[in-house]
Amino acid sequence: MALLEVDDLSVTYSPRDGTPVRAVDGVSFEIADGEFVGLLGESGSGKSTLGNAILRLLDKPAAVSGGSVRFDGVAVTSASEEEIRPLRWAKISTVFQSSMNSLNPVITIGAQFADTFAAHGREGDPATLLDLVSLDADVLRRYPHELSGGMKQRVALALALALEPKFVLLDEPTTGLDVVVQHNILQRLRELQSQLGFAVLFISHDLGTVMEMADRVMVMYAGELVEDQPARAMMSAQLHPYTQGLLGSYADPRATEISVDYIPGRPPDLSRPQVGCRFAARCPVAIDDCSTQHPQLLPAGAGTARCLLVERAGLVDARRARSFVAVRAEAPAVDPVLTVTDAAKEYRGKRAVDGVSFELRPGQVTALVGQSGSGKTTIARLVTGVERPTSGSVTFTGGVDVGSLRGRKLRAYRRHTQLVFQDPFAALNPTRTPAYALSRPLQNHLGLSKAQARTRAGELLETVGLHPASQYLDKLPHQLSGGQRQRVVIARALAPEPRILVADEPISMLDVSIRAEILELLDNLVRTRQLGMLYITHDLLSARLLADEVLVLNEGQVVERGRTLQVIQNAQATYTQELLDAIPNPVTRS
Amino acid sequence: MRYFLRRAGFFLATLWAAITLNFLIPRLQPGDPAEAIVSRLGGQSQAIDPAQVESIRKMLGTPDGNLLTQYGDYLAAVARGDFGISYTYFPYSVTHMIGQGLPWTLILVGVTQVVSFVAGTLLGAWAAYRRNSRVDSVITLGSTFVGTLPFFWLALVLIYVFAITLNWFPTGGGYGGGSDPGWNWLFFSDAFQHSILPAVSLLIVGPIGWIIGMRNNMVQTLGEDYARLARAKGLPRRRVALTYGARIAVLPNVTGFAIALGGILGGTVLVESIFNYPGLGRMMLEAVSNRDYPLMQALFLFITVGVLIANLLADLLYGVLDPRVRREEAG
Amino acid sequence: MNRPSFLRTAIVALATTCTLVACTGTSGTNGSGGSGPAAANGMVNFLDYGDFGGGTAPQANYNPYLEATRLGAVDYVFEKLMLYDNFSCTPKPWLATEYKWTDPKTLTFKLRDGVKWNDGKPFTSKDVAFTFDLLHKHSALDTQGVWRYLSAVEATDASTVTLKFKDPGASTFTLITNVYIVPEHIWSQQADPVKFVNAQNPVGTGPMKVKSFNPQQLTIERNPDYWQASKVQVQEIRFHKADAGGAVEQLKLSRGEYDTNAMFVPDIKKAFVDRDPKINHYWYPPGGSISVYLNLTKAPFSDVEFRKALTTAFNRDEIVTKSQLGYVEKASQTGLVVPGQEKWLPADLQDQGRISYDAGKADAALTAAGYKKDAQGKRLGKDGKPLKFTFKVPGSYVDWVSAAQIIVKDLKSLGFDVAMETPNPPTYESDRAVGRYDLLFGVHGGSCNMFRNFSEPLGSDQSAPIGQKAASNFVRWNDPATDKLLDQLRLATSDEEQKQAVAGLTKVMVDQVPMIPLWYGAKWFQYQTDKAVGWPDEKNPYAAPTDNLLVLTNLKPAGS
Amino acid sequence: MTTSLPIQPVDTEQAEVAAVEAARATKVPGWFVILWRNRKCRIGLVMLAVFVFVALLAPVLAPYAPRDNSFTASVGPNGSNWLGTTAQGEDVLSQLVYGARTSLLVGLAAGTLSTVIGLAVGLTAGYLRGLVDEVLSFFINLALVVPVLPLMITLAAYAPVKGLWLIIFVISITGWAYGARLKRSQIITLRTRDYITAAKFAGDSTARIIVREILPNMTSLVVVGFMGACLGAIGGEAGLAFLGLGDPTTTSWGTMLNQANTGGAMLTGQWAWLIAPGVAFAGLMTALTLINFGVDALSNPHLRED
Repeated sequence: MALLEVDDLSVTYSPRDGTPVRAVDGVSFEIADGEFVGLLGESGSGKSTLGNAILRLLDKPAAVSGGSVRFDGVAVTSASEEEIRPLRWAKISTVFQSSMNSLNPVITIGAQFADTFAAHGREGDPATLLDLVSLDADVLRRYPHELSGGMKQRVALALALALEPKFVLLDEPTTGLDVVVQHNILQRLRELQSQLGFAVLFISHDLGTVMEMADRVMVMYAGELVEDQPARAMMSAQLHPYTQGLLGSYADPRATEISVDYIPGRPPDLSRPQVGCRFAARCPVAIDDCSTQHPQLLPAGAGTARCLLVERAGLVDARRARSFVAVRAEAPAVDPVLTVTDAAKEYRGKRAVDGVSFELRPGQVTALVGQSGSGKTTIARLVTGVERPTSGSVTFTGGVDVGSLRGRKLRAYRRHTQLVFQDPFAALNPTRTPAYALSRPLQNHLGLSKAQARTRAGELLETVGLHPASQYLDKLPHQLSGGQRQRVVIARALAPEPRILVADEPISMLDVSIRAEILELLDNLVRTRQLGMLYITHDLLSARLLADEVLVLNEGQVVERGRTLQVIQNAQATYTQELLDAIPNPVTRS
Repeated sequence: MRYFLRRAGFFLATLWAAITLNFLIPRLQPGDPAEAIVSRLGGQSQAIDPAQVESIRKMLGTPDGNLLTQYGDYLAAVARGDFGISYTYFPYSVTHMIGQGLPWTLILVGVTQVVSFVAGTLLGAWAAYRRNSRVDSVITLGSTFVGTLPFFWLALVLIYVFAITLNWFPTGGGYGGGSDPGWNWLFFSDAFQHSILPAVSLLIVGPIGWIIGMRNNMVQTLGEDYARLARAKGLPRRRVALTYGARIAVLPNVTGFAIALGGILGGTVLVESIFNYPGLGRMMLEAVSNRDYPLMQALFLFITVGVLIANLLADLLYGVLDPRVRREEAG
Repeated sequence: MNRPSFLRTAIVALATTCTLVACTGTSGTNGSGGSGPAAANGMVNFLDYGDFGGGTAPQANYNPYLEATRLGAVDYVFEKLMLYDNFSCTPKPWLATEYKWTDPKTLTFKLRDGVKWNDGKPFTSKDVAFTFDLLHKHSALDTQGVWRYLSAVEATDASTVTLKFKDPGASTFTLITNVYIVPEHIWSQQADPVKFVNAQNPVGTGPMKVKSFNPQQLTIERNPDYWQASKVQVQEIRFHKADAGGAVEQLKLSRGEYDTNAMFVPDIKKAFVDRDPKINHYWYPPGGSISVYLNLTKAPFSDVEFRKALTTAFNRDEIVTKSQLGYVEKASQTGLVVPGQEKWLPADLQDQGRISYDAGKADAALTAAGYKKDAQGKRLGKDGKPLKFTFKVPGSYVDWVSAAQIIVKDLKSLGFDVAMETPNPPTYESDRAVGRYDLLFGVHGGSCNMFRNFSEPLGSDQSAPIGQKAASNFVRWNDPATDKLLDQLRLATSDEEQKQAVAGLTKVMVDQVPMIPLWYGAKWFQYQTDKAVGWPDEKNPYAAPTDNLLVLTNLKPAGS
Repeated sequence: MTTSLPIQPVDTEQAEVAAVEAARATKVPGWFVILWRNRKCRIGLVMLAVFVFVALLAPVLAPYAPRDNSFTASVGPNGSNWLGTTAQGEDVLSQLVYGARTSLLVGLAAGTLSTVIGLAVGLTAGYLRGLVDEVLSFFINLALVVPVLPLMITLAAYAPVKGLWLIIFVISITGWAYGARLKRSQIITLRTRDYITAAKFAGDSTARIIVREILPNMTSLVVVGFMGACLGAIGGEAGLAFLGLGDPTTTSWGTMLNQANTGGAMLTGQWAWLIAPGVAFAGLMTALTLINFGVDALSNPHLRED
């Protein structure tokens, strides 16, 4: 008997005034004692719902609509709350996705340990537990808001281990943390797991991390498990085309020539009845049967897979179906469109940016790489004229001192400097259509009439790959997928025909499977339209893919700069090294 | 530190604004208090006797100097705690009169509001704890309906039913004429009996706001990750509801209480005037209608300062209850 | 805890309280027991009176000169030299047994023998002289303004007081006699008599003494040493705090919790009399005249023909029955309160000067005076423009508002474009005083002092230019002939002279219409006859209801 | 300085989206469609519609003019005066019907006025920040701590004219602060949104940004604020009128209660005169509160029924 047995589990959301959505559909799997299992899926794939069902934490309107969960012999789905309670935390604990909010804000960390022990009539030493996650015992006296995000997450982890559970469910435990911190915590987790021997279900959208951490990986797509294999086996041979696509989005940035895959399209709408393979619409190798026959999860390779082609042929190869190949020829020496010279910016006596110099050249991408707080965003504000440098200068082509621009001149300058934002959900006004969003810069900066602007907006949408444009012009943002929204954002940035594009983490909020697609689009636009682009990221891989030149920033200072490949292959600064190490790399892991 | 300086600054600025407003109101008014007193004495149907007006004008005295000197004098007097002599109760001082009304209001309002707050918060917490159950709907819908009843009308109906028709309780007043105010049992039981109807009318409507507020807050906190985690931790449901739901959800209610105090004190004007309750609210209404400026000014100031102090206390209490002492303005 | 059970518990708890402590509501102080215990000494044991003044939170204050804040007991504790029956306006000897004008400027009072202050000390002429001197020194206490006319007051001997006047003083007699006399041996000790509240056992000559006080109840008891103690057959009077009328007070009245009260009661017959017609009674004698004041400085109101035409334009009967609930009488155009003051009326006056409603007559008179109607029925001024004006009425005086609505309706039917404005009372009073109005209500007359009755609304010295505050001549009647008549009245030394002057003034009122009296304000008065009888009423109007001592000395136990 | 208010800026964008979407399908305002879908809210809307209907058609529905005092005074319910008459001989039912006009007018006018003031102050303070914000916030906080009813009483008692518009004015200038505060905090969260930055980069003016980008995302807050202000205004009018500070020439439920109280309704046992205005008032308030439930749920997803 396995520790955790999930059998044909379905979870349905039935909102009072809406169509029910089957978020988890007939999922079955087992986890054995001490096993470290990864659960991989994009947003909306049902992975967190599955986690909540296992923990029996589903809240209305979600409810288990079929199947069962057994943990350590207890039928979790049908037992009463009182029967479950002894199980909770003593045997099955969890770390939630958002560490920011999973600790009670009004009682001390110590008290949160204490009530955990008290609830189960146990005693324990919280200090030792904190020590496990490399935290000082004085944290116990502190309140959650006094801790950093990383510390909170460590506390949450220590808390999860407090009663020496047999099983820990980790739901995106490090999302939102800085890469280096993320990396450290996961390392620690892995060590603890092998040391203490608890079983783990690790839920994540980040395939790299999952592959690196887990013994076995399950892949979820549109509410179903589509593949379940030991990590090692999966690494060498992914069964499902979806998994192949996901894995393809990773590469070693140190390679001289790299390419990453993407999977165009978006997951199906689960509020409608599903026929055939749910991935068929996005599958590069789908055959006719795929859209009519619903595949079963059948043994294949070293595990199981849900694919007709695998079923029939044993293996498919969907890799490199769609990929973005970064070929960085030596960039031509052209005059810079913007020059930043020894710029510094102070806030309340603290230097956010210190002595930074770089140029933006037409048709080329300059990447700023660093963690949050490294000063990347401040530099973006200097470049866009939102802030004026404390010392040094930002000069636009023709000798315009960007820092001194105000009013109409600043507006005129902004025509040439446009932004692509990080969060495509926040970057578009939820009440305004793409047609409106795009027509504003066209009317303001280019002086087009309303009708002209609309035509032009359509052309721009086509340019960013939203085809046919008429389908998108009058939609509201929430009717678009994340990738589509980001395309609209890019189209809006292109509208006034700028010289400079500042892209602040434009792909970090997108699903892994489509990131490369957006990168490819940006790459194309920069080269064909001869834009000077400032690409801001924490992710060296994407910088490697897109940028000609890279500046690594740490605490406001440039610690390393140069041609992208050179910097990456030949990292000198320890900080760059750390960033490189933090990249989960399932491909190169041996 | 900065936070406290800001609070103190706001306190002083508001105080100053209230005092200045107080100073200006009577001076912007038409009419003469002496005439108002005489016409009130005689009623609307009696000719005003100019001689009487003159003598009362002399009795009340007129302020000296120009507006600025008067303002200075006023500020100085307020600083000394000298609010002058009431027109309505000449020659008794305003301070004396406030001393007369204060205990009544303090006890009636204090007790009913604390009870309302506690009861409302408990009921709201209960409704949230049993969300979407029958208890929840009874509490929410019931309080919605009761909350819409005009409070003064409710008081009238109470008088009509319990005092007039059933004759169970006195129709109004703070105590009967037969008992002498003092530390004796007869007086207390008499005063208690007189306070029942006003208290009930305050208690019927009083908890509503807290019920709704608490329920909504707690529904929200119970949906937060920390509450879910507490459930996952296997904490008993009640404990989750208390420490992780109610404990946090009650915080906005605490400050809400302080904010609401201004409105509550205002509401006592209504209840006290309906029940002829000898408190500050009725005195306020009387001072306003009699153009008893010294008394009115002092009461207005008194109530404002009371609300300000309550706010200050609530802030301090909030600091104790909520460790997330917000360092900067949260908006 | 759920609501229903909470409520139930509360009600049970309350009900219990009710049985433990006698419920005030039920323990009505009246019941039927009035005559029972009273019979012992042949007196009324106690009477329950209404409010005793002093605001909603009354404080002990028996300084008779602080009219705004003193408590109702002072009227029973302190006495005056003469008491006026304010209904028929006849003086009755009181602390003084007789008075004499030795010359037009000298008045002597012969004081009653054997009067004692209620602390046992004798009452002498020195107390009277002291009292007048006190008012002289502290003008804030001189509520009658007697020192406008007096030049000196002396105690000529132990029982005689002589008052000297600046001018012939007959017209001020009501003021002089209206001064409360206070004991020198108490009041001379006071550093500041203006702030003297006299809270502990106030010493006076009156029939009652203060027994106990709390803000809810003021009790006064019979003074056995009173100089006419035999006439006081009420052992105790209990005043009960009542706040500005209100439904609850009306209810208490209708339940018989008051032996007498003075308040407005809507539908008095149904609410009070019908509950027990044998013992429940009311009498609302008329007070001052409530008139339409016209701004005489403006056309067309400055035109006497216009004003005369308007006298028949208002439906006074409708006002009396509708807005005044039939409690009042319509007023005489003379400015006198009839029938109480009918002895002052000139003989040739029709219906004592009461004018009937006759819209047709008003219409004809207006047209005749040059105010024609145009084709649309709009009344035009002499300049041919439509007449348009406002009628102001204090918004919170509900009955006045309702009367104003009738007036506006009547005026509109005559073709005037009239709009009603409802400012608040202080604004109203201020607008009236400075002359910022077209039409509005004013109150005048009603006192026993004929000089006041006419000089205040009509004397040119009481007027002021528009924009400045007039003392009481708000219509701004400025007529030398009137002033002469007023002077004549002021300086008159004989009744006959006074009557002549008043007759002249009533003629001014009737012929020149400086204002248009509509109705007499009522003096509210309700009483019960189960415990005591002898209250003044329509059949026996021996005093106005407000003449407290006259009423008290007339009360006898019921059934005696 | 604003630490103490229990106001959490709720992200209403989600609601706005639903509203915009709903509007596109039906050509009625989106927020209305959303409200209509909520059951409680629908009941409230229907009730409100009844009151509006009665108010609009008052001259048709009322048997007599509200101030027609040609009836026997102070009688209980009977065949010709269904709810009896007042002490002045007016028909209670007719007054009740006309009273709906006053209450709705006050609610609408004072609600609108205080919403507008609150919106103007809140938006200015929140969008401009800095010194302007400090000053405006001070006034907001001041207006919040000043005891409202005493202030209203003072203002209403001492204003040179009496009348409905005075009451509306008094209620508005004493009741805008809470809404202003909510709006201020909402705009503070909205103004840093990326799409606002994008609008700036698209060359839009500040005014246009506030009106076209920010306001549409605040409609539900504005509607909530408006409903709250209406509730407060109607209650305030009734309270003031009850205290006798209203305009006795206008017929409102508050003045009816005041006149019933002073006119001896309890004394003569005219329960209908006393009860009817209160019940009508409670009905209107219930309608508005039910609608508010829907609006609240609209802007606070946690409160949605599920």
